[in-house]
Amino acid sequence: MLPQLIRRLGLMIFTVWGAVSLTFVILRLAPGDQATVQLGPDATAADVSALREELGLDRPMLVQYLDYLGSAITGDFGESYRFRDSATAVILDRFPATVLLAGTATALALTIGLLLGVLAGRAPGGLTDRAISGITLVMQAIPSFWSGIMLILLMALTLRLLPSAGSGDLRHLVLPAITLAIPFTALVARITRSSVAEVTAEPYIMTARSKGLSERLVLSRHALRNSVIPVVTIVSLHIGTLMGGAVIVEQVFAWEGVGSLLVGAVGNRDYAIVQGTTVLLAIVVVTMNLLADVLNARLDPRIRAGVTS
Amino acid sequence: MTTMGLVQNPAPPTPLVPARTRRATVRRVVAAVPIIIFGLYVVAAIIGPLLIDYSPVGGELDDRLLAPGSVLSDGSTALFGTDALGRDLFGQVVYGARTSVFIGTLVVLISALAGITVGTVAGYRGGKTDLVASRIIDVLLAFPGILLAIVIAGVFDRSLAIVVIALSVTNWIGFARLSRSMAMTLRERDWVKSATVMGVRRRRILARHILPFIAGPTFALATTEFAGAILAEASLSFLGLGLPSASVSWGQTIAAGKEYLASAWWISAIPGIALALLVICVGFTGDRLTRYFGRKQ
Amino acid sequence: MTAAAGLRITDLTVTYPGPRAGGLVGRRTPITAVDAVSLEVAPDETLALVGESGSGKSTIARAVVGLVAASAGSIDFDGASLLNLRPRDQWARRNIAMIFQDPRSALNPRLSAAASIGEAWEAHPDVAPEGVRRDQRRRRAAVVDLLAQVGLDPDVAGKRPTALSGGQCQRVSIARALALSPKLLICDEAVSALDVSVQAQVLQLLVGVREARSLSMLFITHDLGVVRQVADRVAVMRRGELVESADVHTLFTAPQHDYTQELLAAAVDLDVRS
Amino acid sequence: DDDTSDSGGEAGGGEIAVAGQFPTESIDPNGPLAIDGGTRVASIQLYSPLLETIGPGEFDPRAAESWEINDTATEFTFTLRAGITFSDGSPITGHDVAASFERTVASDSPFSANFVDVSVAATDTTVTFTTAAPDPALPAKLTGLMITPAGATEDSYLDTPVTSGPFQVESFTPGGDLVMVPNEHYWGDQPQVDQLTIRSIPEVAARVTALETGELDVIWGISDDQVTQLGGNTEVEVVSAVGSAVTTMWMNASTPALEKAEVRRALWQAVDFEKKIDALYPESGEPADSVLAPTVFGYAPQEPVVYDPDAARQALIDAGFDFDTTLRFHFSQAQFRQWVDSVVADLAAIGVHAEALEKEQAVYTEDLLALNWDINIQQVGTLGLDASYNLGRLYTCAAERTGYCNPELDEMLRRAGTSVDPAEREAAYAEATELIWTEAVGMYPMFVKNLFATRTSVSGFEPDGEGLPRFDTVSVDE
Amino acid sequence: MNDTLRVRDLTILLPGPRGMADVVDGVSFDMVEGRTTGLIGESGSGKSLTAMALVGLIPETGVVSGQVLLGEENLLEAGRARIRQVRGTEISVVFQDPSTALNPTMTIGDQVGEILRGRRVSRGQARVRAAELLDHVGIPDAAARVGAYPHEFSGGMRQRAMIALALAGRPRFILADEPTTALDVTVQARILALLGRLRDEDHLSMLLVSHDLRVMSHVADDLVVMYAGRVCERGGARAVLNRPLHPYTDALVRSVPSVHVRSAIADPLPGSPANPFDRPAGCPFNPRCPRAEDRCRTEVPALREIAPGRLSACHLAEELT
Ligand SMILES: Nc1ncnc2c1ncn2[C@@H]1O[C@H](COP(=O)(O)OP(=O)(O)OP(=O)(O)O)[C@@H](O)[C@H]1O
Ligand SMILES: Nc1ncnc2c1ncn2[C@@H]1O[C@H](COP(=O)(O)OP(=O)(O)OP(=O)(O)O)[C@@H](O)[C@H]1O
Ligand SMILES: [Mg+2]
Ligand SMILES: [Mg+2]
Ligand code: NI
Repeated sequence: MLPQLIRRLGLMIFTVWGAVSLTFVILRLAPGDQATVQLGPDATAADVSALREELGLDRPMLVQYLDYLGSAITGDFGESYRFRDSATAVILDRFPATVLLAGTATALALTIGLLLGVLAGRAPGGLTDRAISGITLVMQAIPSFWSGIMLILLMALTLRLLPSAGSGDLRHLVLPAITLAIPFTALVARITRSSVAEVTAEPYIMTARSKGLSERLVLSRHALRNSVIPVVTIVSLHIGTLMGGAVIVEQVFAWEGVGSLLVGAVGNRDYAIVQGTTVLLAIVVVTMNLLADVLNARLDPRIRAGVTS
Repeated sequence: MTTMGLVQNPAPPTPLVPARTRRATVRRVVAAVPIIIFGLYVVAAIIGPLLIDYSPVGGELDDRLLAPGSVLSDGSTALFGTDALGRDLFGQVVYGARTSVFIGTLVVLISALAGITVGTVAGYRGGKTDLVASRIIDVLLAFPGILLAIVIAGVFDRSLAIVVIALSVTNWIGFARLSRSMAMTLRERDWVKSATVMGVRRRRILARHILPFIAGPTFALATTEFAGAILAEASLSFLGLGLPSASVSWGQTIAAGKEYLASAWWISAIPGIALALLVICVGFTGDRLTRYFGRKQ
Repeated sequence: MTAAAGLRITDLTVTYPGPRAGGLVGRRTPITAVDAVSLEVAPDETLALVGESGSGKSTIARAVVGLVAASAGSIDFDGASLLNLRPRDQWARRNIAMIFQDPRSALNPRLSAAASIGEAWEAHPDVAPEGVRRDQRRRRAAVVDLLAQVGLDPDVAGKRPTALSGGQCQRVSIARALALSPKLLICDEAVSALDVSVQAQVLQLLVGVREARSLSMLFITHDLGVVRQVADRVAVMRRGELVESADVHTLFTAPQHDYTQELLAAAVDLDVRS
Repeated sequence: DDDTSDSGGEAGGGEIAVAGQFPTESIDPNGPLAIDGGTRVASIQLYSPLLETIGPGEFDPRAAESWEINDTATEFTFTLRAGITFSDGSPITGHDVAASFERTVASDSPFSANFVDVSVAATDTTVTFTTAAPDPALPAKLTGLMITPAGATEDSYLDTPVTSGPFQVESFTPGGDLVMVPNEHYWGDQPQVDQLTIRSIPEVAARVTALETGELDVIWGISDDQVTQLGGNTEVEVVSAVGSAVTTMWMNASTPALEKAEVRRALWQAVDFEKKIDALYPESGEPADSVLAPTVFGYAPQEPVVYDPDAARQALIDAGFDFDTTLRFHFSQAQFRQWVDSVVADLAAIGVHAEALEKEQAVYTEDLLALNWDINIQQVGTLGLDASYNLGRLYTCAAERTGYCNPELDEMLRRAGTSVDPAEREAAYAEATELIWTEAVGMYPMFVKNLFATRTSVSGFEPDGEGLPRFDTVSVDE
Repeated sequence: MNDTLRVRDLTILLPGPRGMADVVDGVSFDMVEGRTTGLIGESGSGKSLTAMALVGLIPETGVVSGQVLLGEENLLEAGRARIRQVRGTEISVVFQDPSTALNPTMTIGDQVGEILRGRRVSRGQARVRAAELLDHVGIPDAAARVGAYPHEFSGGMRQRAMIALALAGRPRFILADEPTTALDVTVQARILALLGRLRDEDHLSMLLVSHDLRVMSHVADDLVVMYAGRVCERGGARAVLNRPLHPYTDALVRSVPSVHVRSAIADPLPGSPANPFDRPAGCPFNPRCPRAEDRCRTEVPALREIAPGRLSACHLAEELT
C-alpha cells in the first residue's frame, strides 16, 4: 500500500508543480510587470528600474523561475506588495472562509443533487425524469452572479430575511452558499441520474429483483452504492468548477475568501497573491481528487484490490 | 390482460396505435423546439445585424433607462427598452447574439480541434504519448474552473482573442478526455484491429476507423461546452475582464445592467433570458445527442 | 522452397502489463499470457488451438499478426521473421489474415461491405488486383467476385454491417481476409458467436476456401466437435503453456496429458441415437 | 449596527458600519498603498496629520499647533501641540513626525513623489522640513502626512497598530473588515460612536441593498443612478461632497491629427457635455469651468466651452482636419465606459471617428506614459489641494504627460511653483490655467463630487476637505 | 400441492422499430416437479423473455398476456407484493453471466443471505446459512469465503455462488438462463452436474434455457424448441432429439458436430434466423425450410399433438414421423 500512496503523492506533486509553473509563465507573458503597476503612472523610469532590480525582475527568466520554485517548495510565494505581508499568510488567512463557503455549497449540492438524481434516474424517460432534467438545465443556464444578485434583491431587500453581503455569522453564509450550490446541484443531479439509470440496467439489479426485494431495497442496497462510485469520480473532477464559481460568488457577496482576494490581486498585479492563490486552489482540487479516489476505494472493493474496472 | 411486476400497465396496444402516433408526432415536435430556437439564434446572429441598425455608440441620453415598449425620442419603439446610455436593448441583444454565438463557436472549434487531436492521438497510440498528454491534462485539471481564464483575461490586454484563448485554454481538456477514452476503447475494437492487421496506415486508421466514432459524442459535448463558453464569457464580463467595451455581447450587457437590477431590471434580465434560453436549448439538444450517441455505443 | 515454409513459432513468450497490484495506483504485475510456446503450422495444414479460457490462445494469434509484442522467442513465416516489424512494414504480414470472433464488431459499422473489403487493396496497392484502386468498375467486379466466393449476393456490397445478419457479417470478414490472397488464415473463435445453424454455414465456407486456395489455418476454438471436423493437428493450451500437441486422430483417441483427458471427458456429445 | 441584533447600549454611543467599493488592504498611512482608496479612508479615521486644508490655500492646525515658513520657502518649522499622545499613551514628538515622513519618502508610493529633495530635522516638540528648491506648496503636500510612532515598521500595521487619530483599531483583516473604537488618548474631541466598522462590498447592488436593509449606515462609491433609485427611500439620505477631482480628457497634441489647438477646441465643442452630465451624473457631476476644482489653491474660473457641433465641424474643416483618421480614445476603468461611449457617439455625429479602447491597467499605464493615445480620460485629483501637485507636475514639457509642450507655460508654472507670495502664485496659476484652457490641452468637462448615502439615523456625517468620509463627528440614534 | 408451473399462451409485446410486436407469441409448457424442462432456440428467439416473464422480470415497456399458473393462481394477475413474495422463495433465477449478475460491491455471503434477511433472520445467522449454502453448491472452505467479493472468485465459483443465491429461499422452481454459456467446458460439466444433483436432492423443477443442444440432451427431461418467438416443437427430450417432428429441430440436431466421432460438416440450413419483430408470413421457418410448401408461406401452423406427448407446429409434421 505504501509504495502506491507514494506514487500517487508523486503524481500530485507533479501536478501541483505543473500548476505552479503554468501560472508563472502566464504572469511573465503578461504585458507590464509588477514594478510598473506598483509604482503607477507617477513613477520615473529610474524608480521603475530600481524597483525591478529590488524585486529581482531584471534577472534571467530561468533564474527567476528556479528561485521562485525554490521558495514555493517551502511554501513561500513571496511578499504581497499590497498587503506587505507574506502571500502565504494573507491567503491562509482568507482560506477558511472559502472552505466554509465551498464546503457548505458542496454539502447542499450533494444532498439535493443526489436526491434529484436518484428520483430522475430511477425511471429514465419518465415524467419525473424529464421535469428534473428541465429544472437542472435551467439551474445550469443561469450565471451565478445573476442568481446571486437576484437572491440578494429577493431575500435581503424584499423579504428582509437574510443579510445581503459580507462575512459574519452563519446567516451571511446562506445566500452565497445557495448561489454557489445551484449549478453544482444541477451537475450532481445530472451525473447521478445517468449513473443510476446505468446501474439499474445492470444484471445484478435484475438478480436483486429476482430475490423478491422491494424496489426501495433494490435501489438503496444495490443500486445506490454502485451509482455513487462514478458520481464521486466525476464530482471530484468538478471540484475545480466549484472553486471557480466560488471566485465569482465571493465577489458578489463580498465574502472574504481567497476568491475575492484573487480577483483583486489579478487587477492589481499582485503576483505573489495570484500565484499563491492559484497554487492553493490547485492543491485543493488535487487533494479532493485524491480523497475521492480513497472514498471510491472504500466504496468499491474492486478498486481496493486494484482490479481495473 | 394483466400487468405484472414491473409492467407499468399501458392500455391494450391495438386501439392505441393512432393515439400513439399522434402523441409521437407531438413529442417529435416538442423535441424539435430547442433545435428550432437554437436555429433562430444562429439566424439572428448571422443576419440580424444586417436587418437591425444598431450602433453600440449610438445612444441618445434622453432615452436612458426606458422600460420595454417605450417610445424613443426619434419616434421608434424600443421593444426591449433601453440601457443606461439610451441604447436600444433589442439591437444590443441581437448584436450580442452574434458576439456570444461567435465566441462560443470559436472557443468550441479551437478546443475541439486541439482536444480531439491530442486526445485521439494519445488514446490511440498509448505509451509515452499518452503519458505526456495525460500529465498535461492532469495539470490543467488542477486549475479550478474559470480561474485560469480569470488570470489570463485579467493580466492581458482586453480583446476578443484573449477571451477566446482564455476560455479555450481549459476548454479543450473536456474534448481531449472524451476522445482519449473513446480512442482507447475503439483501439480495442475488432474492426480497428482488422485494419491494423491488414497493414492500413495509422493515419488512415485514425481518420477512417476512429475519428468518425468520436465525432458524434464530441458533437454532443460541443453543445455543452458551447453553452459553457457563453456563460463563462458572461462571468468574465461580470468581473470586468471580458471583451473590450466597443464590442457588444450579452455578457457585457448583463454585467452592465447588474447595477440596475432593482430599477431597470430589463437591461440585465432580457439578455440574461436570451442567454439562459440559448443555453437551455443547447443543453437540451446536447442531452438528446448524448443519449442518442450513448445508446448507439 | 526452404524447410521453414509455413508458420513457425519458437519459444514465444508474451507478457501483458497486468492489472495494478493493490491500492489506488500500484505497480503493475506483469501477466505472462503465453509462456515459451513453440508451434508450427505447415503449408496447407490446419492447426486447431484449444484450451481453457484465458490460456493464451488469442494472445498467440495476436502476436503472430503483430497486435501484441512478443517478449521472447521468435515467429517466422516462410523463413522471414515477423517480430519487431515497424508499423509501415506491416505489409510483410499481408500473407497472414485474421478473422475475429464477433462478426459485427469486426466490421466498421460506418463502412459498406465493399469499402471494408476494398480497404485491404488501398493499404497494399502492390498486391491488389490490377486496376481496383482507380477503376470503380473493376473494383466493384473484384468485390462482387470475392463476395461470391463466400456465398454472398452482389447487393451485399453496398450494405453496412447493421443491415446484415451475423452470418453475413462473418462472411464479409472472410471475404476481406481473402482480398489479399493470404497464405495463412487465423480464425480466433470465428464461429463461436454464431447460432448453430449459421455456424455450420460458416464452417463449411471456411473449409471450402481452405481447400480451394490451399491455405494454412490456425483455428482457435473451444468446441472440440468443430476441431474434429476441421483440424489436421491439435495443440492444447493451459495457463499460457502448451500441454500437448498431436494430430487430430491421436489426440482424440489417445490423449496423453491429464488436462486433455479432462477436456475430452467434459465434452459431451449430443445424447441421441446412441 | 451590524445586522439588526446588536444595538449600541450607551446613550450617544452606538455602532456604525460603513462600506465602500474597494477593500482596505493596508492601514499603513505611510506605506506604498498610502493613497489607495481604502487606505486613505482608514487613515483619516486613525491618524492625525500636522495640518489640514480647509479651503484653497487655507489650513487648520491639527497635530501641529503652529508653523513658520522662511522667506525663501525652503524651511518649514512645525510646533506640535503640547501633551498630545498616541493611542498607547506615549507622547507624540517631532521625532515621530520625522520618522513618519521618512517612511513615506522611502515607501515608493505615488505620494512620496511629492517630497523630492526634502530633508527633515526634529526636536521633541518641533519638526523642520528643508527643501532644496523653494516649495511654497509644501504645507499643502504635508496635509497627507499621517503621524505614526517612530518605531513603527511595516509589520506594525498587520493587526492593531498604535494610532494618533480619533479612532484606534479593534481588529483588522487585510482586505476584510476594519473595526475601530474611539482612541481614548486622542487629543481632540472623542468620537460619538462606540464602534466603527469599515468593510468593502464590491457589488454595488449588494452595497445599496445592505444600506436599505440597515446592515450598513453609510455607503459610498455609488453611481448617480443608484441615487435616483434610493430617492424613494425615506430612511436614506444622499450626501455629496466636493472633492478635488476633475474629469480630464487630454488630447495628445504631439500626434499630427491633434497638433492644432483649433482642432482640439473644435472637438471639445463637439461634445454635449452638459447633457451628459445631466443624464449620467445629475448628482455627482457639475459642469467644470476650470482645469482645477474650486477647492484647490490655484483655481481660476474660465469661459465655459459651449456645445456647437456645426461650428465644431466647420472649425475642423477650416483647420484641415483629416476626417479619415481614427482617434484612439484610451481609458482603463469601467466607470468611464458609458461616458466614453457617449463622447464617441457625439464625435461620430460630426464625422469624427474615435475608437474607445478599454485597456488593462498595466497596459494603460504604459501607453499613457508613452503617449500612445489620442484622447484619454482620467479623474485627476489634486492631493493636498494645491495646484502644484496637478498643474506643476503634469503640464510641464519635461513631464511629457499631456503631449502638449509650451515653454511659456513652463515658465508660468515655474513661477507659480517657487514664488513665496501666495497672491503671486495664484496669479501665475490663473495665467497657466487660462493658457491650458484656451489651448485645449484637454477637455475639462466636469467637477466630480463624491456621493455618500447614509441612513437617516446617522447624523453629523460630513466629508472632509478632499471629499473623503470622516466618522469622528458622526452619531447614530437607534 | 401445486407442484407444476403451467405456462399457457404466454405472449409478450415489446416496442420495436415498427411499433409493438409480439416477440413471444402464445408459448405454453409445463414445469413438472423433479424434471428439467429445456428451452432451446436460436439467439433472439425469445427464450430469456419467456423465462423471465414467469417471475415478472420483463422490460417495463413490455406488455404480457396469457397465464402463468402456480397451482390455481395466475401469477400474471398477481399483485406486486405477491410477485415479490414468489420471487426467490417459490421461483428463483440463475442468470447467464455470473460476473455481471452479482453485485460487485457486496460480499458473496451478504448476497446469498440477503433473501433470508427479509424474514427476520439476523445478519449473522444469514451469513451462517449462506456459508452452508455455499458449501452445498461445492465451494471449498465456504465458511471463510462468505466475506469475499465476487471479483475474488473464479467464473465457476461465481456461478456456484449464483446458484447458492437462487437456492437460499428454498424455491421449488429454478429458472436457469444459460447458466453455463460463459464458462469453460470443464467447468460447465461440473455446474451441470451440480444442477442435476440439486434437482434430484431438493426435488426442484428446473427450466433450463440454452442454445447448446449437446448440454440439453444430457440434462433436460422435456424440451421446448422455440423459433422466432413461437414454440415449434415440444416433447420428451430424448424423443424430440431422436426423431424431430419439425424441420427446424431436425436441422439443429444435424448441425451439432460430434466430438467423439469424426463427422463431415452437415449441409447447413440456408439463411439466417427470423427476426421476431419481422416475422415472415405463414410458418416463420418457411424461408429456410427445405420442405416448405405454398401453405407454409401463408398459413400459420398450429402447435398440435402429433404423437402422445409430442407437439409440433409444422404443417408437415405428420409426414415426418
Ligand atoms: N490486453 C490485455 N491486457 C492484460 N492482460 C491481458 C490482455 N489480454 C489478455 N490478457 C490476459 O492474458 C491471458 C491470456 O489471454 P487470451 O485472451 O490470450 O486467452 P484465450 O485463451 O484467448 O482465452 P479465451 O478463450 O477466453 O478467449 C489471460 O489471463 C488474460 O487475462
Ligand atoms: N429490453 C428489450 N427491449 C426491446 N427488445 C428486447 C428487449 N429484450 C429483448 N428484446 C428482444 O426480444 C427478442 C427476444 O429476446 P430474448 O432475450 O428472449 O432472446 P433469447 O432467445 O434469450 O436470445 P439469446 O440466446 O441471445 O439470449 C429479441 O429480438 C430481442 O432483441
Ligand atoms: Mg480468446
Ligand atoms: Mg437470452
Ligand atoms: Ni388480463
